Parts: sequence; C-alpha cells; structure tokens
Amino acid sequence: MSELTAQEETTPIKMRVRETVILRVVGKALVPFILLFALYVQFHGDYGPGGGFQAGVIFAAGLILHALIFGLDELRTAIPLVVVEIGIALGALLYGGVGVASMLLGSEFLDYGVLDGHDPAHGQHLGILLVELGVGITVTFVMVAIFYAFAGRSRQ
Amino acid sequence: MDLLNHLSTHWNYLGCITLMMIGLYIAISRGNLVKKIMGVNIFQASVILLYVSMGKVKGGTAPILIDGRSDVIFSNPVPHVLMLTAIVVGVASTALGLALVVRIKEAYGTVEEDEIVALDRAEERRALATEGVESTDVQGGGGKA
Amino acid sequence: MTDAVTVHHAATEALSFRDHLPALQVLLPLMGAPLCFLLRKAALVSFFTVAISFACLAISLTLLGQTMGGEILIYEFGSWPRPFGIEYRVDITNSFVLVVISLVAAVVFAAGPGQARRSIPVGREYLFYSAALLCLTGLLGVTITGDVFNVFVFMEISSLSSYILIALGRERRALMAAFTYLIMGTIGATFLLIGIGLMYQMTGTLNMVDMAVRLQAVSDTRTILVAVAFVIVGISTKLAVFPLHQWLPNAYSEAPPIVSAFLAATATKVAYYLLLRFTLGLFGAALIFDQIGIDILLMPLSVLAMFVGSIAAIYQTDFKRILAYSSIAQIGYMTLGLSLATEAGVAAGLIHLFNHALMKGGLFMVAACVMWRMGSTHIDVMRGLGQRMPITMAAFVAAGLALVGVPGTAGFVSKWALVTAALENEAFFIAFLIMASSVLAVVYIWRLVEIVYFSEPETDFEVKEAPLRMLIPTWTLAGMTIWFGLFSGFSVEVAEAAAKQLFVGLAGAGA
Amino acid sequence: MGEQVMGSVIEGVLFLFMIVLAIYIARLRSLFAAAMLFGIFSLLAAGMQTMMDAVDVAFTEAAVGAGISTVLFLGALGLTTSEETRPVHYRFTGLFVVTATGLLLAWGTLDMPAYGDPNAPIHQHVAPHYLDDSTAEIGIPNVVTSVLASYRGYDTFGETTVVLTAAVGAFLLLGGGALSARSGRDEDHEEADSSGDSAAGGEGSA
Repeated sequence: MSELTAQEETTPIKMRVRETVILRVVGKALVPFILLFALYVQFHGDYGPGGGFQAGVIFAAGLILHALIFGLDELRTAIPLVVVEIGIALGALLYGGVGVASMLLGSEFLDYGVLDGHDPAHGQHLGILLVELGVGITVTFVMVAIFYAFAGRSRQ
Repeated sequence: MDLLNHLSTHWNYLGCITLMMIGLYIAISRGNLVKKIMGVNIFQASVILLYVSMGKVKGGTAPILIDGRSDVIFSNPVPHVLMLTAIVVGVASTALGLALVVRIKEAYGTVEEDEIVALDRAEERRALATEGVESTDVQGGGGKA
Repeated sequence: MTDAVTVHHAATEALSFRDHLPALQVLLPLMGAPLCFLLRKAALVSFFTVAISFACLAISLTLLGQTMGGEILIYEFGSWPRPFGIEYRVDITNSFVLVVISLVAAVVFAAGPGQARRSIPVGREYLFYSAALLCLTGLLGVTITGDVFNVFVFMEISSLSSYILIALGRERRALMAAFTYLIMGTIGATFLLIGIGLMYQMTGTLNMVDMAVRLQAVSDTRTILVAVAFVIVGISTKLAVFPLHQWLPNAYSEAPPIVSAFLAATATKVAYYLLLRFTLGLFGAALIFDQIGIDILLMPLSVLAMFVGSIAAIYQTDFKRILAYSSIAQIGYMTLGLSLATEAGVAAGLIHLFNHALMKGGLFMVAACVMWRMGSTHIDVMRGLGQRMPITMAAFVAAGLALVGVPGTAGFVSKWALVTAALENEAFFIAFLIMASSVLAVVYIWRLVEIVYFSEPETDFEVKEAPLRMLIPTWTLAGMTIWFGLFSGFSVEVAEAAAKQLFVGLAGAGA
Repeated sequence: MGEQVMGSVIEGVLFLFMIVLAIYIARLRSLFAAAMLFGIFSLLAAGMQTMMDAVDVAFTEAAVGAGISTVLFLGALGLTTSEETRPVHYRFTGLFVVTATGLLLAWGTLDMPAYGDPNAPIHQHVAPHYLDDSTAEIGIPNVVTSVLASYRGYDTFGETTVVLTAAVGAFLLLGGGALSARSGRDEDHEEADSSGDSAAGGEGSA
C-alpha cells in the first residue's frame, strides 16, 4: 500500500485522508452498511421510496467512498475496468432481455404479465424486480466508470 | 386584487419560474464553463420542482398505497415518474459536460469562455498569416495540420 | 375522414414477427449499443454495427411499405393500452423519416470511424460504434414514438451521444463546439420539457393522440399558448432555426467528417419532423396558423436563414465550414415550407428533408475522403484534387449540383416544389427569394469547383484516391441525389401523402 | 387546515432559501464554494419535493444533486480550477432574454389550475387509473414504481440507456482511467486495420 502514496497525492480531490486512522476505521465499518442499505433500497422499492437507480447511486457511493479512503488502486484491483464495462452492458441487457423474453412469450416488449403464465400480477412483480435490478447494475457500474475516468485523469 | 388572488393560489409556480430564470441566466451569461453547467443544473432542478408542484394534491400524501384504506387522497404519481427520468438525464449530461470541461482545460489551459474564444481567434490569425508563406513554399504534409 | 384511416392494432392473439417491427426498429440499435461492450473486437463490432443499421433500413422500408396506403401501425409497450402506457405510432410521415435516418446510418456507418479513429483511446473502437448506435437509437426513437415524454427521453439519448461524437474531432476546437452544443442543446431540451409539462398539466395525458384530442378543449388558454411557444423554441434549438443556430457551424465543421455526414443528414431532419409533428399533429393547423400565426414569424426567419447561411458559406475557407453554413440555409428552405401553411408547402419541406439528407450526407462524405487523404479540409488543400481524386471529386460535383438545385438533380425537385408552393400562395416575392438564394449557392459551390478542377495543386506529393470503404458510401449518397432527381416519383408521392396526413392532425386521425 | 398553512409556510421559506442560494451561486467566484452551495440547493429542493409528496423524487434528488453531482463538480474542479477569473458582470442581453422568458411563463400561469387543486385536469385523466387499478394489475403498493417500471417501463429503459451513454462519453473523452490509457490525441496512435490501405490516413497531421 505504501508505494501508492505518491500517486495518491494527485487524486483530484486532494485528500490526505489516508493518514487519518479514525477515517480509515470508520470508513471500513461504514462501507458495508452503505452497500447493505443500497441492497435494501434496491429490493424494497416496491413497497417504499427507492428503486434501481437510487440503489445504484448509493452502492456506487459506497464503493467510491472506499476508493477515496483506501486508494483508487485497491478498488481497481477489486473491480477492473473490464468488469465495469461488462457490468454496464449486462445491466442494460438484463432490462432489454426481460422485454425480449415477453416478446418471445408472445406479447409486446416489456409486458411482464406473460412471464408467469398463470398469474399476470405475479409476472408483473417479477418483471419489475428484474428490470429494477438491471437498472441498479448499470447505474452502479456507470457511476464507478465515471469515477474511474475522472480520478484516473489526474495521473496522466 | 386579482393579482393578489393569483399570487395566493399560484405562488408555488411563480417561485419555480423565478428559480428557473436564475439558472437560465447563469447558463447563458456566465463565461466560466463550470458555472454554466451549474446554471443548467439549477434550471433543470427548478423545472423538476415545477412538475412536482403540478402533481401535488391539497391534503394528499405520497402515492404509496396502504392496505385496506380507501379514504386517503394521494398526490399524482405521474409527474414523479417523469421527473425521476429527468433527474437521471440531467446528471448524465452534467457528467458529460464536466468531462468536456476537463478536456477543454487540458487543451486550452483555461475554462473561461472569452479566453478560449481569444485563443481560437489567435490561432485563426496565425493560420491566415502562415497561409501566404505556405503557398509559395510548396512542400508535402498536406497543408494546415 | 377518420373512417378512411384503418388502424392496425396488434392485440389479443399472439404476435407475429411482423407485429414487432415498430419496436424492433428502435430496439435493435438500442440493445446493440451495450452489446458492443461485450464484443469489443474492432472488426467484429464494426461489422455488427453495419449489420444492425442495414437491418434497421430493411425494417423502415417494410414499415413504409405497410403505411403507404394510409394505414397506421400501433405498438403498445407492455401491452398497456393508450393512454396508460407508451405506444409507438407509425404513419407514413414518420416511416418516411425513419427511412431517411436508417438509410443514411447504414451508408455512413459502413465507412467506419474514418479520421475519428485518431481520437479514440487505443483498442477501444467499440466505444465509437456504441456511441454511433446510441445516436441512431435516439433519432429513430424520437421519430417513431407516439408519446411526448418518450420524445424527450430519446432526444436526450441522441443528443448526449452526438455531443460525444462531435468532441472526437481532431482539433481542440471540437471540444468547445461540443460543449456549446451541449449547453444550447440541454437548454433547448429543457424548454421542450417545460412545454410538455404545461401541456400535460392542462390535459392530463402524455399520449400524442389523446393529447391532441384533449388540447382542443383548452387551446385558447394562456397556459397552452405558452406551452406552444416553449415547445417550438425547444425544437427550433435542435433544428438550428435562424437565431438559434449558433451551435451548428462549429459543431458540424469541427466534428469528425463521418460524424458530420451522419448528423447533418439526420439530426436536423428529425428535429424538423418533430416540429411538424408537434405543430400540425398535436396543436393542429388551426391553432398554430390561424390563432397564433407562427407562419408570420417563421417566414422572415426562414428567409433570413437562407441568406445569412449562404452568404456566410461564401466567406468560409474550409470545406466543412462551407457545408455547415449551407446547412443553415437549407434548414431555412425546410422551415419556409412549413411557414407557407399549406399542404404543398409542407410537402415541399418534406421533399427537401429527404433530398437534403442525401446531398449533405454525400458532401460531408466527400469531406471525409478529403480529410482522410489530405489531413485537412481547408480549401487550399483541395487545389487540383480533381485530377488526383477524380472519383471523390466527381461525387462532390454531383452532390454540389444538387445543392445548387440544377435540373436533373434532387435539389431541383425540392426547390421546384417549394417555388410552386409559394406561387400557389401567390407569394411571388418568396418565390423570387428562393431563386435568389440559390444563386448564392452557385457562388460557393462554383468557387470550390474552380479550386478542385482549375487550379494547380499546392503540393506535389502523391495523393491516392480515398479507400473503397469510404468511396462506396460517398457514391451511394451522391448517386442517389442524381437518381432521385431523375426519378422523383417516390419521394414526391410519399411527401405529398405525408403532408396530407399531417394536416389532418392527430386529433382528426383518431383511433 | 392548520397543517396545510404550516406546510405552505415551510415551502415558502424553503423557496426563499433556494432563491437566495441560486443568486449567491450566480455571484460567487469561488467555484468550490459554489459547488458546495449547489449541493445544499439540491438538498433544499429534495426537502421541497418531500413537502409535495414526491418522496421518490426527493430521494433521487438528494442522492444525485447532493451526492453524485457534487462529487462530479469537485472532481472536475480538482482537475481544472477552483476560481472564476472573470469578475461578475451583468450581460444585458442575457438579462433581457431571461426576463422575457420568465414573464412569458408567469403569464402562462394565469390560466393554470391553482396549486394543489384536486380538480385540475392532470388529476382527472390517466393518473386515477394508476392509483385505482394498479393494485389489481400489478399488485405492488408503490404506485411510482408501478408506473416507472411497468406502465412507463419503456421510458425507464431509455433512461438506463442515457446513463449508459454517459459512461460511453466518459470513456471516450477521458479514457477509462486505466494506467495504460494514453490521452486521446497521441501521435503514436497506431493506425487500425480494417480499411485496407489506411496507412496514408494519418499523413496530413504530421
């Protein structure tokens, strides 16, 4: 980790936070809860405020907070650029895929009712869950991608 | 009197319009590119408020249905849905605009519009000045690179 | 009137492939864009993109064939009936515009990124194709949709991706051009959003047909009048109508020429279609012409655009800038058609939409070829290119003559239609102005012809003809300007039918 | 009744704060301070949206306006500059355009239904269907989610695509931030394959 210090100095938001123990400890404790909260927002969107987009933003915020405290490179080893790109694509394709599935089942694009042959309302529920998940995945990875792009820029 | 009456029932819309115009003014009149993006953001945020105002029903509550209760008045969910999309579109264009600003700073060394225009003009003048030289001095390279 | 319109409702029984065509028109590039991230290999993605754009062309031609007889195709997303869901609504007007967009896309995408390759990070060409597909998605989506808010969403997809594509230009000025366009475009889109909001507030619906019907009851309220103003200003920003055109010259001349070829031939055309759809379709001719009288405002602006654009083009020293300024003038011809407030005028505008897409696309492709070989499009580097790149330059002459409006070319067809429409209105002075502004086009095109054919090259290094991959698209577009000049039956017939349908309005079309 | 008056007072105060903040942002030359104030502006907007029952919008506005946008602004400022170098001066054409637009809009409000009017056309058509029938048709309590993901699910697909476009833009304009990525305008950029004899393509820029 110490060899990264020199690079870290040039992070866009010039934070010398890596030296502060309190921040590292609190950060380490906080990040899992942020990610957990994101998952709650993701899957509780049917019942209360929230949904894929908000969850994606919060999830990404957790990851970015981690990167700000523990260094960009740690996040980049955990989630390499290729993974980010594939994640972006997969989220959008999951959304579209649900639509295509309903097409293949003989109805219009995004008609979730046909996903469950017996109970259209259940099909709707399932479809909403899946497309919201797609939104969440894409938004998370896009936010991380934008963070990589901005943060990586300062090193060149 | 009429005007007062109108104010008392439409003050919310008028407030949104005031905010919108401040944002629009920043976007079109300030020379700093980052400031311009902030202005556009304020403009959009106020339009979002305008839409949400339209959806409000007096005495209503958030459109999350409660089991077994039919006496509740709900506000209109449609403007909320539309504005969720608009917020997302807004942040996407903000990200793109700021990425462009970063590149502009790297290419020009400034993010002030008038300085950039001056730099472009100077470049044009240089190109015009060298044009005469180049046409007598015939050589490869394809001209004005 | 309404009885004549048969509406094809895809419902109840299981849908066939044919029923899905309106959705597939947009879904193919929409899903193709993220797929580019997975395919990654430049050659593969390039092939994939071209394949998708050709599939889009095939679909749009099928749709045009289906709607030619006045039939209207409805596709309800999620099977939610109007007005609760979002529907695609294909009639002859928008299927005509869909053909224009997908035709240009198929031809131009085949040429590859051209000079833009130099601005793309190493090994990540798939991003360029992804952006191109997104831009195509947005333009097609805006054109085909029957929902006003969906227009806003897809307009933003096409706008954001075009800012990206423009910023790939080789000079640093491209960045500033993209930024200016971003600010103006976002403000324009937000104006449209305000207008849509006000209309929604007074009607309670977002579906175009439903809204058109409900607007009639409230069309004399001040709120709707303001909404009309905001919608028109918002779309005019995208269309680059005269005083709102400032973003266009820089954007089109600094963008990579391939991108300019695509955008100049499609983006402003879609904006023009939107203007027609909102004014004639949603608001109705009675409201916008008789009550508000936008024709009185639009006519002088169009004439000014015709002259300001052409005169500015004469003074430019860069081929792409000449073309960009000439676009402003050509947009003036299209809006002039609308401002005549007659079916013939709108038909002339639509014919010009088609023809101008072909010739501007062709001319910017010529610029792309010149850029590829010479590294610049300054008019000085074009000296003597007539001998060195004869095939490219012949395409330039063909499309250039069309731009002037020489008989036998597509440009003549649309200008003739416009002049006839003006004479029908007894607007003799307007007819005269159209011909006068064409003389200006002669000036800037002839100046280029002179440089290309009758001057000695400045440099004596070897210049080869542009690669085949770029020559074929160039000549496809340039050739079509001649073809549709000689055989104008198709474009004129479709445009006239479309204009007729537009004047009925969405409220009248019913169903 | 008293509750409603209270609500109006809170909304009014929030509006005043927001207007003051917006004017302050317009006049500030320190861009860092302006970015932070913009974050506060978004939070106030979120508060206002909660007052207007738009909890989903408020949540998003808070996450985006006060979160992502502020981070983006700070990131961009870190890479560019934090001070506006030009003094604040008023451009009268801008002022004129903005005033005219504002007055036009204000004139348009004259025929608008009153704020909160339950009989406004917007509440009479389409929306009641979502509120009344979504339980039977979809069966989830949050109507905003039902409309967003199902009734108007295609818009949301478009929205996801807009976000994807932003990522394409960030990659193409700034590179992916990978350590090996070079700036877009590198001269030693290898000419790619596909177009056959493309070798001459780069000559001009030499």
